[in-house]
Order: sequence, then structure tokens, then C-alpha cells
Amino acid sequence: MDQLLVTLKHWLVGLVPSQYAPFFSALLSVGAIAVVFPALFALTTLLERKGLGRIQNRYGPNRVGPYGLLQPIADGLKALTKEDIVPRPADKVVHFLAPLVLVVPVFLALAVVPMGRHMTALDMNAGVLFFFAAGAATELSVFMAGWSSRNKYSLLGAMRAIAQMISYEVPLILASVAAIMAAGSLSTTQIVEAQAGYWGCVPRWFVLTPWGFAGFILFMVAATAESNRSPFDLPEGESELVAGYYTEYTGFKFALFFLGEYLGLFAVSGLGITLFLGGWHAPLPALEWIPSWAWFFAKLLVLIAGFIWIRGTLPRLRIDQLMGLAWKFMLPMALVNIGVAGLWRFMPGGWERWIVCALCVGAAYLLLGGLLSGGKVFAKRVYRYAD
Amino acid sequence: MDWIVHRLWLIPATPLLAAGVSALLNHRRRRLAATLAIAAMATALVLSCLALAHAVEHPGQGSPVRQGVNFLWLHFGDPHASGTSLWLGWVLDPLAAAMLVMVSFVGLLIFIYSVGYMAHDENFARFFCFLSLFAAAMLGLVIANSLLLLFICWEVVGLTSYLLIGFWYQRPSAAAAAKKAFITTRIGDLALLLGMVWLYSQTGTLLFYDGGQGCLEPSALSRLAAQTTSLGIAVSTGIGLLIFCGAIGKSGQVPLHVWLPDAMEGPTPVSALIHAATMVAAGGFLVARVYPLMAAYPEGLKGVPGTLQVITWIGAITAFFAASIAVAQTDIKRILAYSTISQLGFMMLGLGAGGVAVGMFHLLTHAFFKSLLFLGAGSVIHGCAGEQDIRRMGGLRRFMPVTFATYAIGMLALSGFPLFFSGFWSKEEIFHYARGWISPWPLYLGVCAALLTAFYMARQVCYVFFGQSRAGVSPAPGAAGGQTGGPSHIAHESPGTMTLPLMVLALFSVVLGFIGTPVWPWFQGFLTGRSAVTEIGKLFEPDVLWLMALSSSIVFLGLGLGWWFYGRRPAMDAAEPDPLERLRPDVFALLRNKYFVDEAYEVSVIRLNAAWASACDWLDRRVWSGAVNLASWAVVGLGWLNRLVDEYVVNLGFDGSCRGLTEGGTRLSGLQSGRVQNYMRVIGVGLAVLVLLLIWGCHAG
Amino acid sequence: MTPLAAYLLLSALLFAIGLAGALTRRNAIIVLIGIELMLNAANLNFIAFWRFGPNPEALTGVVFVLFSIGVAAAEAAVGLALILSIYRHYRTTNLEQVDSLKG
Amino acid sequence: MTAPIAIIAVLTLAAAVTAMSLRNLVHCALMFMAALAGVAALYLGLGAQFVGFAQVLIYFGAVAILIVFAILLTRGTEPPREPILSKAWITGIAIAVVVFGVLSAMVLSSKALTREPGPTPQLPVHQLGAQLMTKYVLPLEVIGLLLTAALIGAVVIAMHDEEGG
Repeated sequence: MDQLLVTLKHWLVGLVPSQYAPFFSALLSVGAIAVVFPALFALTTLLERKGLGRIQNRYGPNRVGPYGLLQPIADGLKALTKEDIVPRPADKVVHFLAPLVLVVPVFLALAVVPMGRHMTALDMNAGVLFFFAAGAATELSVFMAGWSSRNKYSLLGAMRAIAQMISYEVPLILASVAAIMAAGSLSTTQIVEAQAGYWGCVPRWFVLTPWGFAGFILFMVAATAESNRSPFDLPEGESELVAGYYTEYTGFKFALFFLGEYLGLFAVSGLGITLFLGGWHAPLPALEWIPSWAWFFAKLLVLIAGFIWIRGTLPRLRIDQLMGLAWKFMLPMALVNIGVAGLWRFMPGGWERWIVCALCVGAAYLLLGGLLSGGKVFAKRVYRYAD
Repeated sequence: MDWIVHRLWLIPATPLLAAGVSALLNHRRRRLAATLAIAAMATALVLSCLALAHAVEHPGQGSPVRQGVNFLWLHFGDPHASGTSLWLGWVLDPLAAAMLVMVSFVGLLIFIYSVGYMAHDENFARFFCFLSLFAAAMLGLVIANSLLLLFICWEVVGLTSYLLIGFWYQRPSAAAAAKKAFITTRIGDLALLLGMVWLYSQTGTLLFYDGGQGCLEPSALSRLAAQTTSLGIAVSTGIGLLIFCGAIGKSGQVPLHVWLPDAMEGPTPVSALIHAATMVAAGGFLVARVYPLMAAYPEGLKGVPGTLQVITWIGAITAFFAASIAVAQTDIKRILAYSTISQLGFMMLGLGAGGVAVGMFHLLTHAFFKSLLFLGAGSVIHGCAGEQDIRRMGGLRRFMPVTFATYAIGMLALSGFPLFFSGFWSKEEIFHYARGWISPWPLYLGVCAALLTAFYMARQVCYVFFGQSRAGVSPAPGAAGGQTGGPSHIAHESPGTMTLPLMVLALFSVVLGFIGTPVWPWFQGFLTGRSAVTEIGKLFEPDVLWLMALSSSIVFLGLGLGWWFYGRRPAMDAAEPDPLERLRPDVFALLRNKYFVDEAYEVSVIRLNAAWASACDWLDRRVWSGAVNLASWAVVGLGWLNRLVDEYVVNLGFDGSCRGLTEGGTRLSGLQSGRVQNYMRVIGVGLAVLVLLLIWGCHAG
Repeated sequence: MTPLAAYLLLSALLFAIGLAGALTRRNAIIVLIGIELMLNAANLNFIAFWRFGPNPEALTGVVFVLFSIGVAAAEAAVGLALILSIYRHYRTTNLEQVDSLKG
Repeated sequence: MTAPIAIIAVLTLAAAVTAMSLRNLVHCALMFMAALAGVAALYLGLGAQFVGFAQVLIYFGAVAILIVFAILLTRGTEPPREPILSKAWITGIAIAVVVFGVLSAMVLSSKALTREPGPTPQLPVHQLGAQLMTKYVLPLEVIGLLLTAALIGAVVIAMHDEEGG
């Protein structure tokens, strides 16, 4: 059951002549990714709209199909049939290329995420580095979209987005360095393998160590900012910049941007699962019988639900708060975390290691947090209700 | 009981941690910052005492016991080649143990004192952060078993010194003084760095003691002493001199002493901790630490190594030079600053002439009584609302009895008052060794300096504590900024956090001397690893007795002279000239202006020039004119002839070449157009030419 | 022609293109881009020599390129900061107008 | 040199040429990035995966974005009023051609390059890291220092003068 999909692929590959086998195998992997994740994207949009609706005390989509389940299909058809408008002064070529430059690297990044045992499309030596290299291209696409539209809102949104993504890329990478150090490898598969096994019945996931917990939180916060999601959605804040860098996009290109954003979210969540949440491993020894890929997707869905929850709950940050958080809190915290991971590696095992590492992380958190708030004491928020 | 040896790193680590945490603290958490710093320092003191106990428990047989831990810091380059790794480490030996206790003890007292002294300062937390950082670096310097680690701490100490001198950076004078201190000491540090690199290239290690492999152990030393450089001096001498240059900079010895008086712009606890007790003594400690290198001498030869000679001379000159300047200063802290320089000179004299134990003993006693004096001065300044001019003080004996009593003890210790004060014993010891040295002059200079020391301390105490209060009277008639009107501020005694450290320090200024007397030279024995023998008879040997009589009489003479000039009839008015000034205004002005070093150069050079010029003038008018006049007529005739040749033959060629030069210059200046791309073009052409040459060379070869 | 020679020729061509750009364009930013291209050409050389050299297990070429990339990042940061401050002063990034040797 | 590599090489060169010759600065920057991506692909073709990814990460993520920001901050997107080439462009081209000529002459005349290539060497990331921390630790430290200095220097240079000087 666990290796069902892998066996299926091998069987299919065995059907074609051997000289075409590698090519066919790659095609199958790419095909699987290209089908599964857009489908997941469709599911997520629905989930998000429904979830936000419930949070905001309304129903959400409920007209197309039973419980509105077919809403994503309707949305997709609408996007495909809409007129594709390109502004007259726009830089046509760059305007056309921008969504492609976004979507292609995101698919590439998904290729190194291990979705199950022996289910990494592209298992390479420097997988995590490849992931971040591919992620760097999204900044380029954002700039291309914003600049080529010849629209003030687009350009401002693009500049905000780039500044934000560059700032948060640093803590993102540094947070993952801790896990990479602990696993001793840049290969995503080997990082997951390093988290196999259990302490008693507690899984050996990195998130269950002091540095891993801090690293995971840092990673997820940075990932939220990287994918321009609320509360870090300044680049596309509707009330300020219409829609940010893709203001001038319509129809299918707009849909591509939307797809790219969500796929980026999946990719970075997948990496978070790989680095900290034990990848495809089951949380309890008793649950090992459930296939590994099911665990991966279950964790992915949990993280996505978390993102939706955060989006429905937190207000948007101000730009100075955004930058302050990245440079004054996340970056030093991530650096401290790397040090603590090193300490963890070199200290003899046992409960002392737990206490010392937890104390280090906690002290850093308190100090940096105090520094960030600058000792300001905020007045208690007062709510006024309509009579 | 090797526990402390392996945990020695904790001693600098605790203040470092305190510094790190208080750096991150909100600056309003004043009480927490001070508590942290003092707690860390107290921990360091406890650990230092453990280290001292450990060192005392393990007396050496003829040589001190050294225990330490070395670890690899960096390994670079080819792993199989030698000299590609840098080791760090710490060592616990009597020298380090004694210094550790001194630094952490004095440091702790000064930290406590600072709570009272800096109570009203806005940047209280920052001050304690810097102080803790300084203490960490200083303690690290003391335990270092590697010249590299020592150098790192040395530089951090210099940095914190810079930060603390310029602590009140709003004052331009403080900022300037901080820069001056930093840059002046950097000159010495450069030499130290060079010496370190040279040592590394010669021995391949920077560890001091490494089980026979270290650079201060006999195998390396004999190798260093046997080699000579192109200048004909031994390599060990060259390295030793370079390292000593670092000590000159840090300890304010003569050529580089200028920064230390200016450093008094910092808060007084800083002056006490850094610029009197510990950091400036680091130079002495450095010399003591690398003493084997300084004393290395080729086998089979007798004599005094060149490095030690230089150290002795510089020390003696500094001692006298600075003491004489201190006589004429009027700023209470500057007097103490020059006194510090002078005492550091004594330490160097002791190290050069007598060895580690002699210099270190004076270093230790000096640390206590000089920090006592500085803290007392700080108390006085605090009580007088920031007044630092001794002419405007006076009569404080009645208002600040505790400060007066402790200050008097410090003053007697510094002057070397016989038998009961620590300064007497350590100074006496230095004289003892200087007497046996190859030249008598360092002894004479030292004795004069001791006389002056007693004199200027008596002068200071008379001015500050005796007579009538002269506050509120401007020092010079018409001086701007002077307070006018009656005594606007009644001096008051300082709070308990300030007087308590004073009393503790005063106690130690007295008793510390008794661990190193000729009767019971425990300290000297401790440092050199020999057991001390109590010999009452030693006191009555003619040699010792003679010296004791000499130094006692010097002290009495100095104090008596001071009393005669200043105490007998105290000055009533701040504007009143100094009695010494009335006696010999020229000498006094010389001293007050620090020997006019700059002015002296200028005056002498200009005078010489003017005299030479007038001599030439006389020669010109009286002797040459006649001859020239006679000759000129003949020359005019010739000249007329010459003109024809000149105009039509020579000038043409000359003008032509001039024109050529101008044009060439214009063309060449075109090359320097300021356009980057022109330069890049030239680089490109150069690249092509180079590659062509390479190809040609390959084919030719 | 061996692969190494082919890579070296490629890198020489890339270098020449970068050099031509750096020498002919007026805009300082493009000149900087040209310089970066030249640097990349040199890096390509290192990697090619590492790949086809006699002892690839030494990793010297790879490490050198990593350092060179780091230096290039520093260079770009400082270079662009300089261009920005020049732009503030002269209101131009045209290198032909920026030829005064004093500020 | 296999066909895919040759195609990448040609594309890289084409991107480099356009990056150096287009009028619009942003287009130049974008083509520059394309050239860098080509070089990174060449690194991959040579078996240096790690270097290729590091190249993309650093050049795309940092250098290219910096260049784009600099272009926008210096109003580089406005079409230039003057010609884009400098007055002495002919000499520039000539020098570049000469440099290429001598370099290729050197490459072609070298006898050391006729060695047949061995198998593609492995580039284990683990070993690379270990060597960076042992054999090359001093250069690594120096690079770290250089980057810090460059960071501070860039901030200081680009900082606005408060006095308006």
C-alpha cells in the first residue's frame, strides 16, 4: 500500500522500450506533480473561501454543485474564457513572460519535495539549495509583472513584494540551516530519513526539539511572508494597492498568478514538513500502516488549514513593522537558533541538553522580543459595540 | 582539585555574559544591569579565589607550577604541513592567579563604587555593560596561555577603554581623548602584532606553555636566542622589543605616554579601574608573562639581554619624567594620572632590573592604592559637584572625613611611608635590585622620582584637604567660566556605596605590603615557585637596612618639603600662585606645561636657524661683498658677451624643450581623464599584451 | 577540439562580450553588468578546469568559484551603492559626464 | 560537448550579447539574468550542482534584484536622450575583439588541453563543507569579513547626507 504509487510507476515504465525509459519515468513524475498540485490548488481555494466564510460568520460559496463543491471548476472556466487585456503602454513581452516565470520555478521547487517514501521526483544531492534557488526566481517574476504593467500600483506592489521577499528569505534560509545541520545533508530525502524512529512513542521529528520548534515557527512565519499571505499581504493589499503587482492581469494570466501563489505555498509548506515535521513519517508507531504519502498530504492540509485560520484572524502589518520583524527579530533569532542547534549536536544527550537548549532559545526569544517592542506597554484594547 | 583548572574559562565568561545580556537589556533597567554586573564580578572573584587557593596548594619546586588547557581554534591550509594551526588555551600559574584575584577584587569594588558615582547618569546600563565587557577581556588576558588569545583580549580591552573614555561623548574633549587613547595605543599594538607574527613564523606556535613545545619553553627560547637578525641582534631580542612596544603603548611609557592624562576625561571609576589599576598594568603583565623571552640570552654568554636593558631604562626615565610633571599639575585626576605613569615606570624598572616577582609585587600594591586614590578623588569630585581643580578645593578634611582618612592612607602608601604601608615594601624591593644593576643611573632616577612622588602627594593633600575652602573663587582673575560669588556649594560626604570600597581598599593598601617584605618574601616565593622563609635577621642586614633608611629618608624629605611649601601656610585664594611658582617660576612653568615638548622643538630649531642666518649675513656683507663687487665688473663684461650667445643659441633649445614638456604634459594629463572607461581600455590592452607575452613565452620556451 | 578547449573558448567569448559592453556603454549600471559577466566567464573557467583537470577531487576550483560568487555579491552591493551616490550628486549615471576627479 | 550543452551555450551567449546591447536598461538586466541562468546550467552540465544552485540563489536573489533596484532608483527606465554607446565605442569593440583573439589563440595553441576528459567527478556537498571548514577556513573567514565590510560600506555610501552635502 505504501509503495503502491511507486510500483505503479515502475510497472508503467517497464512497458515502454528501455531507451525511452528514463524520459518516460521523468514524464510520469512531472505529470503526477502537474496533476496533483493544481487539483490540490482547486481544493484549497474552495477550502479557503469556505473557511474564511465560516470565520466571518457567512456561508461562503454554496451555489455551484452540492455545498458549492464545483465552484473551483466554475472559477477556472471563467478565467479561461475572459478577455485577455494588455495595457497599451505595457511592455508586452515581459508582461507575457511574468506569469510563466512564476509558475515554472514553483513546479521545479515541488520536484525536490519528498511526498512519500521513494516518492521524490528529483532526488538530488543539493535538494534544499535547489529549492531556494528556484524560489529566488519568483522575485524576478514579481518584478517583471509589476514593472511591465506601467501602473503605479503594480510597480509599488512589486517593490514592496521584492523588499519583503528578500528580507524574509534570509530568516527562511537560516531557519532551515538548523535542520540541515542536524541532518548533515542538503538532500531532502536524507533529511526526512534523519527524522525516522521514535523516542519511546514520540517521533524523532526536528520540531520536537527546542531549536527545531523555534526553527519551525520561524520558518513558517517567513514562509507566510514569502508567499505574500496575510498578515504579510502588503504587496497585494486590496485597500491600498488594488491588487498589487498583478493589478493589470486578467483572465488566464491572472489565474496563473493565483496558481503560482498557491503552488508556492504548497512547496514551502512541503519543505517545512520535510525539514521539521518528519516528512512522510507517521506521528505514532501504531499508525505506521497508513501509507507515507497520505501522511505527507495530511500534514500539508493541516498546515494549509493553519494558513487559512491565520488569514482569517490576524490584521495586516504596517510596512515598518514588517521590516522590523524580519531584521530585528527573525534574523537574530534564526542565528541564535543555528547556534543552539550546534550546541544540541555537540552536547551529550539527556535531559540537561533539553533544558540548556530550551533556556537558550527562550532567553533569546524574550530578549529579542523585548527589544522589538522597545519596552512599550500597549494600552488594553477597548472595544465599542453598537448599541 | 583540578576542577578549577578546567573551569578557568568561567572567570572571564561570567562578566562577558553579563555584558552581553545587559547590552540587550532595555536601557531603563538600571538596577538589573548593575546587579547583573556586580553578581558576575562577584562570581568571578569567588572563582579567582578558588584559582588562587589551587595555585597556593600546589607550590612548585624551584619553578612555578603551570596547569592549563589548550585547544585547537583554527586549522587551515594543508592539514599535513606544520605551522597551519592556531591554538588557544588558558593557564593557571601563580602569576595568573595573583592577577586574577587582584583584577576581580579591585573590579568588584569599583563596580560597587560606580553604582553610587554614576547614579545620576542617563546611560547607567550602558556603563555597566562596558565595564563588564572590560572586566571579561581583562580576565581573559590574564589567563591566556596563547599570545594570540592575549592579543585578542588586549584589543578588546583597548576597545572598551576607548568606549569608556569617550563615555560622555557629548563633550568634544572626551571624544578627542578617546580617539587619542585609541590611536596612540594602536601604535604600540601594531608593534605587538608584528612581534607576534614574527614569533609565529619562527616557532610555529603562539602557545606560551605546551608541554615543552610552547614558545616560552627552553627549546624554543634557545633556538630564538641563538639566531641573529640582519641587524646583529638576537631574534629573541627583536621579538621581545616589538612586544615591549605594545606594553609601552598600553602602559603609557615615555614616548607614548601622552594619551593617559587625557584619558581622565572618562568617568572616575573608569580612571580607577582601567587607567590606574588594571589595563595600564596589562603592559607590565605582558612583560611579566613573556619574561622568559625577554630574558633569553644565548648560552655561554654573560650579561643582561638587550630587551631588559631597554625596559629598565625606559622605566626609570618614565618614572622620573612623569613624577616631575605631576608636581606642577592642578587637576586632581591629572596629578594621579602622571603619578600612574610614574609608578608604571617603577614597575618596568622592577621588571627589567629585578625580574617578574619584583615588578609584579609593585603592580599589585599599586593597583590597590592607586585605585583607592582615584576613587577617593572621585569621591572628592562627587562631593564638590564636579570640581576638579585642586586650587578651588581646600578644607575638605572637615566635610569628608572618611574620604580624607582613606585618601591619606592611599597617599602614604603611594609615597612609600616606611614600614606600615605596602608601597614602601614594593618600592624598596625595586631599589634593592636597581642597586645591583649594571648601571647606577636607573637607581638615581628612581630615587629622585620617589622623592618627587612624596612631594607632589603632600602638595595635593595639602591643597585638597587642608586650609580653607577656596570654592567659588576663580583660579585666575578674569578667567571665563569661573564661579563667582560666595561658596555656592557645600561639600558633602559621599554615599555608602562609595565610601565602603574606599575603606576596603585602604585596608588592603596597608596589609598587602606584608606578603612581600624582605623578612617574609612569600609573594616572591609564590611567583617563582620557591617556598618563603621567615628571617627576621634579613631586616637587619646592612644592605637592606641601608636601603630602607635611604628610602625612608627620601619619603620624609619629600613629605616634609611638601608640608613646608604647602601645608605650613595654606593658600587662601585659588588665584594665589603656587609657592613653588614663586620660588622658581621658570622651572614651574616648564613642569606645568609638561616640559614644553612641542614648544621646545620649535624654539630650539628656530633659534639655531636664526643664528646661522645672521652669521651668514655678516659673512656676506663684510667679506664677500667686496670681493663680489670687484669681480662683478669683470663679470658684467663677460656677461654682455655671454648674453649674445645665450639669446641666440641656448634659449632656443631651452624654450623648445620647455614647450615640448608642456605639450607632453597636456597629452599625459589626457590619460588621467577621470573617465572610468578610458582606464578600462588601458587595462584591456594590457591584458591582451600580457596574454600575447604568455603565448610568446610558451612557444619560445 | 576537446571539451575543455570548447568551454575555454566559450568563456573567452563571454568575457569578450562583457568587456565590450563595459567599454562601450555609457550607463554605469550596464558597465557593472558587463563586469559581472566577465567575472562569470572567469568562474566558468574554474569549473571547467575542475571538471577536466587532472585531480578533480581537490575541489579547489569549486571552492574558488564559491568565494568568487561571494565577492561578486559584495562587489555588486558596493558598486551599486557608489552608483546611487554618484547619481545623487550628478543626477546622471552616464559615465562620460562623471569625469571630475574631485567631488 | 553534447547538443543540449551547445544549445545552452549559444543561448547564454545570445543573452549576454543582448544584455550588452539593448536600449532599455530593465531589458538589459533581464537578459543578464538569462545569461546567468545559462551559466548556471553550464555548471550543472559540468557536474558542479552545488555551484550552479548557489549561482542562481545569489545572482537571482541578490545581485540581479540589486541591479533592478539601482536601475529604478536612478531613473534608468526613462529612455536616454543621448546615444547609449560612448564616443569611443569603436576602440572598445576593437579591444574586446583583440582580447578574445589572443585568448582564443592561447586556448587553441595550448598543448595541455588535448588530454581526454575523465568521468564526471562527484561533488559531495558534505566534503565541500568539510573542506570549507578546514583547508579553506582562512579564505572563508576573509570572505566573511569582506562581506561584512561591504555591507557596512554600502550602507554608509548610499546613506543620505543629512546636511545635504
